[in-house]
Amino acid sequence: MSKPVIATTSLAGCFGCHMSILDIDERILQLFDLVEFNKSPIDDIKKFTKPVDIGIIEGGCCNSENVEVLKDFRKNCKILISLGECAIMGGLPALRNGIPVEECLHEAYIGGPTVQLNTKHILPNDDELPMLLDKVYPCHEIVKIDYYLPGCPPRADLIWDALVALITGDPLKLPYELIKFD
Amino acid sequence: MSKKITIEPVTRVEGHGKVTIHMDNNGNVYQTRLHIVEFRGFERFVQGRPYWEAPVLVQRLCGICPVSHHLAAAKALDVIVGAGTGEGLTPTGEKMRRLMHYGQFFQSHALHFFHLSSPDFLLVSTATPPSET
Amino acid sequence: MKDTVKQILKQYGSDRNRLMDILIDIQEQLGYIPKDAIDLLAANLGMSQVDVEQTISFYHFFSTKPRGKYAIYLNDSAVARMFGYDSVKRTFESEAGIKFGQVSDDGLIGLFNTACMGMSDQEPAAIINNKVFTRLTPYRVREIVKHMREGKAVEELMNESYGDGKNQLPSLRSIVSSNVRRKGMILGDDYEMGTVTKTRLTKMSPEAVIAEMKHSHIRGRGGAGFPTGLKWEFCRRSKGDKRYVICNADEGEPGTFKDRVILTEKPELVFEGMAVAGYAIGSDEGILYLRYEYRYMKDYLNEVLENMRKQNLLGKEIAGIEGFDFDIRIQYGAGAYVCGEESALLESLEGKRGEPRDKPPFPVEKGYLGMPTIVNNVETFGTAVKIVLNGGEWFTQFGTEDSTGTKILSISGDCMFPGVYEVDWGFNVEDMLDMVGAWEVQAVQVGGPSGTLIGSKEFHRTLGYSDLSTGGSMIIFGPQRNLLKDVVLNFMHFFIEESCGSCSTCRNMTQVMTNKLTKILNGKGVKSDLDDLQSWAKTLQASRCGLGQTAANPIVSSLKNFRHLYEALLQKDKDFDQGFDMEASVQASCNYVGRVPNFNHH
Amino acid sequence: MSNLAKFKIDGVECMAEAGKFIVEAARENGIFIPTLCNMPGVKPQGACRVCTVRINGRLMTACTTPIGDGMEIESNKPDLIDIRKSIVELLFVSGNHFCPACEKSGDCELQALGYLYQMMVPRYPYDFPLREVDASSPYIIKDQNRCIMCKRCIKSVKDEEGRSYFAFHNRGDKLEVVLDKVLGESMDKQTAEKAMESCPVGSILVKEKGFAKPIGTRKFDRKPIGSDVKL
Repeated sequence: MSKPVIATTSLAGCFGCHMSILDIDERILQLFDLVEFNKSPIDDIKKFTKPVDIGIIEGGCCNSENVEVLKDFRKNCKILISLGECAIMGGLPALRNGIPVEECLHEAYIGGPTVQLNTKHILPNDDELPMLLDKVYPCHEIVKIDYYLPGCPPRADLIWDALVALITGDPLKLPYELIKFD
Repeated sequence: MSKKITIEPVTRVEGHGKVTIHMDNNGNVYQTRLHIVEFRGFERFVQGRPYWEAPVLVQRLCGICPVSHHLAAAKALDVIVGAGTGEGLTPTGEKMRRLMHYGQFFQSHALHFFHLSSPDFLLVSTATPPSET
Repeated sequence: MKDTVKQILKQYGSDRNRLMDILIDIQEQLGYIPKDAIDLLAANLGMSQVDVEQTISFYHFFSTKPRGKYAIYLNDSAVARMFGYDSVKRTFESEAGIKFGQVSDDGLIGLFNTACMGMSDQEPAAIINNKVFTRLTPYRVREIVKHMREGKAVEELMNESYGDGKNQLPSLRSIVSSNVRRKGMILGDDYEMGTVTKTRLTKMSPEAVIAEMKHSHIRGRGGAGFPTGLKWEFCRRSKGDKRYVICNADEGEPGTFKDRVILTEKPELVFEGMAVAGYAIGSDEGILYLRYEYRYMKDYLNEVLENMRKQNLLGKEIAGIEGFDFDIRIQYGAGAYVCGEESALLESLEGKRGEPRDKPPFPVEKGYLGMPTIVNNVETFGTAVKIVLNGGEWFTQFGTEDSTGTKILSISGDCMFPGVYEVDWGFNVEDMLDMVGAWEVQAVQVGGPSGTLIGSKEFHRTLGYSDLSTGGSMIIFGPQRNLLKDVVLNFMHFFIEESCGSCSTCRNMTQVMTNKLTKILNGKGVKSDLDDLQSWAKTLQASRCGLGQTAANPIVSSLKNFRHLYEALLQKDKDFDQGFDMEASVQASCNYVGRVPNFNHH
Repeated sequence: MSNLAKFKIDGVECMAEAGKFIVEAARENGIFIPTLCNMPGVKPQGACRVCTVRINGRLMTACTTPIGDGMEIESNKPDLIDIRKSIVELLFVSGNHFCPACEKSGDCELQALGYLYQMMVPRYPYDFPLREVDASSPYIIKDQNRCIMCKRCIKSVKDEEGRSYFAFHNRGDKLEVVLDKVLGESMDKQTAEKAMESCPVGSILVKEKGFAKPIGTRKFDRKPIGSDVKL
């Protein structure tokens, strides 16, 4: 039976969850025996080259590109996992929710105390740029998500136990210390 | 009509990135762009939070260099609470900060070498063929 | 301002239990409750300022900002919206030049919405400076605002003739119609005030009175339906050096206005019923808790009480009965539906926020000021007089075995003759629709928003505590009504607005379920949404009071009886949609940077 | 000898002084019933509803219901556990509970119940309300984003004349807990500590003391809430 295919992406996350995936340290070699990586920032595959079994999403959706990548993952992956607080509840970026997005742009490019250089008040405006959403959306409010691994970042052992259980079908017994929201 | 090549996401690095190469009709590159476009609005939504929460908030600017942002915020707090006049910061405190920062360098370099670039050097066969990149 | 507040404080003996009366007087004399008044109250009542503001900010009619020389409260209930609320609202806004929720710059006019004010049979209705205006039309509104600009007093704005029945009395002078369409033992004219007091109480012991009440099997008419005789008996047996008789005239359930009519046409019957209860449980103090929307009855009701005192039916040694003293005062609410719940009412009576209490203890053990207290509905007290007059046995011949006696219904909505009908319990819905002239009926809301929405397949059912229970509200909806948008959504917003917020379930779940309902109504619904609504509603059963426990009824009962209306709105091709709208979401940031949204850029 | 009441919780025979509230009576018999708004020494509020149990088919809050002889109480039933989990999820989505940046994390009772019920994600959409952070008092911060309106601070933090430092404001979903400006500005250090102690979540924080306890040493880092309740 061919190895299950895994893909990962980081949307509006800080890449800390991917760092936590890599914190499984030497077990990454075991992981390469169990699974085959497809589209992911930690290898060179940039587009889905085959149907993927497990898609791991870090980060919520803060701009339009995040939404498109997330929908692309939903289309290509059988199972989607929300990894970390940002994917599950918007995380730290969601602290801007409720604040009009114009105020965030204004503070960063025009009104901020360290923005004297931007005399011509230039704002990021190019068709290639992703468009900022009105607020940060958790992934499961945009596409159907199958599993959730909380934490900021989720502990490496939690990711490891969950992945192995998912791949091998063994029952998942998560020790109390591993499920954390911080 | 100009032609464009998009490399997305930029891989084998820690963090997000996209490259677009813009060419004119006969294939000459007239502009190349590196896109790091993660605008979050920290400058605005940090306002109104208790100041001692700043280090814990801003360390989540980046998952690879959280310590750097944490220390930057800590130094800003030094000024606020008056510990920032050099001798105000105890030697141990200063050494703790350096140790934390070295820890991050060490972790980041090890990670980049062993996880991200070693496949090219050690397991050449498994490195993905250029056609798929 | 300071001396006004000081004078009011003195009038109520700086007693923090009378904070409601104190705040009402300040609001009426100054038009609002200024910050300095709050400071003064806090200092004199031994409370912190936020503690005073805690009560002020709970009630709809209290305001810490001026609400205009003419404060206009327009009823935005489901029934009002069926009979022209929108055009009346637009006219008010265009004439006054402001939006609802605002006060005009010159301070002349303030426009505010308010929940059902007990005028469902003559909508659209509004309260202006405590005077009620019914059957409003855009033309009438233009007249009213014109006269306001001419500085006319509120009474002069009423150029219609007074309403029917007792509404024409000089002390009432109200244009409200009583619309009594069908009389029975309560609304009938065959009773002469004082008969029971003089000829029955003088000969019966308190225990005998309670025995008759128990023998009649009468149950509370307010909606909860607790056996009244038992309640009185428990209260009589509870230890306490003082006992209280409270008449619940909060009548906040939308579509209910029968208490308004009973208090207008038969107030002496209600007050005598309170005296009977006082005699039965051994109490010398009765309080009528009247909703502030009925403030226009103040002078009239005081006059009735004064008259009863003169005839020795209230006050000392009533009807010569040795040791039987009993008097009644009126305590006004200030706009909070939840205060219809008996323990929330007691909290409000003690000058606090209307937050229901945990039970036990029940009010019959520890009620007003911690003393044994009975809280009964207006209609229940009226009925008690007839039971004591003719005996419990006589009473059981009316109605059914488990729902004895008659019930006064307030029927409104799409029917020829909205109004108040006194019928025997056991009356079925079909006959009721025939009685009020309602043909082609799509649905009937029985018991207001906390009741159930039934369709034609259920019209055979009968009114009674074991079948269709109601406090009196029956709203009829014709085929042209959009049940989900005009009725269910309106009722859910009512619960969001009226929840006291002190328990986690009702404070949050009403909003969460309403958001889901709105998503479905906007065409973003999927099948799983209906299952979610069904399962989420269960959490509300853990709420502390009836409001929370029934807050999901509009959705749950319409899902049960009108599921096809929901299914017609669901998206056929999707099984997942949380309502995310990309175009709408990027609009704000694109506008700010001056960019036209584009979605196919890579 | 006060009269003892015999009762059952999920079929387990228990005994306690009649009239004692079920939560305390259960605790004395080694049975944990979760609470959030209950606080020793303060009249129970019945505000959070997390301690909901079933007695003769009726849902009641265990913190406000006194023990009666022969009472049959259901507590650990699937539907009751789901109601408690549902309430915890409701509280999470209707506030701004970003645990990673909150100094109460690890000691927070709401978070601890999230761990106990393995709440990986709430079933309700996030509301993300924007609420006020009041720093007007010299010694405390009142962060309304994290407030669960449990009334513990309202009921327990009083000045010497019995006046409340905290109080509700508005009603329904606009309900807030606010700090009195006058009393807040004259609040002393002990009252500030008492206020923070009374708050089960991270809504009342003593100023300039943030993140004192390192991760791993906090109350619920190693053991779930209620694990201290045993015979």
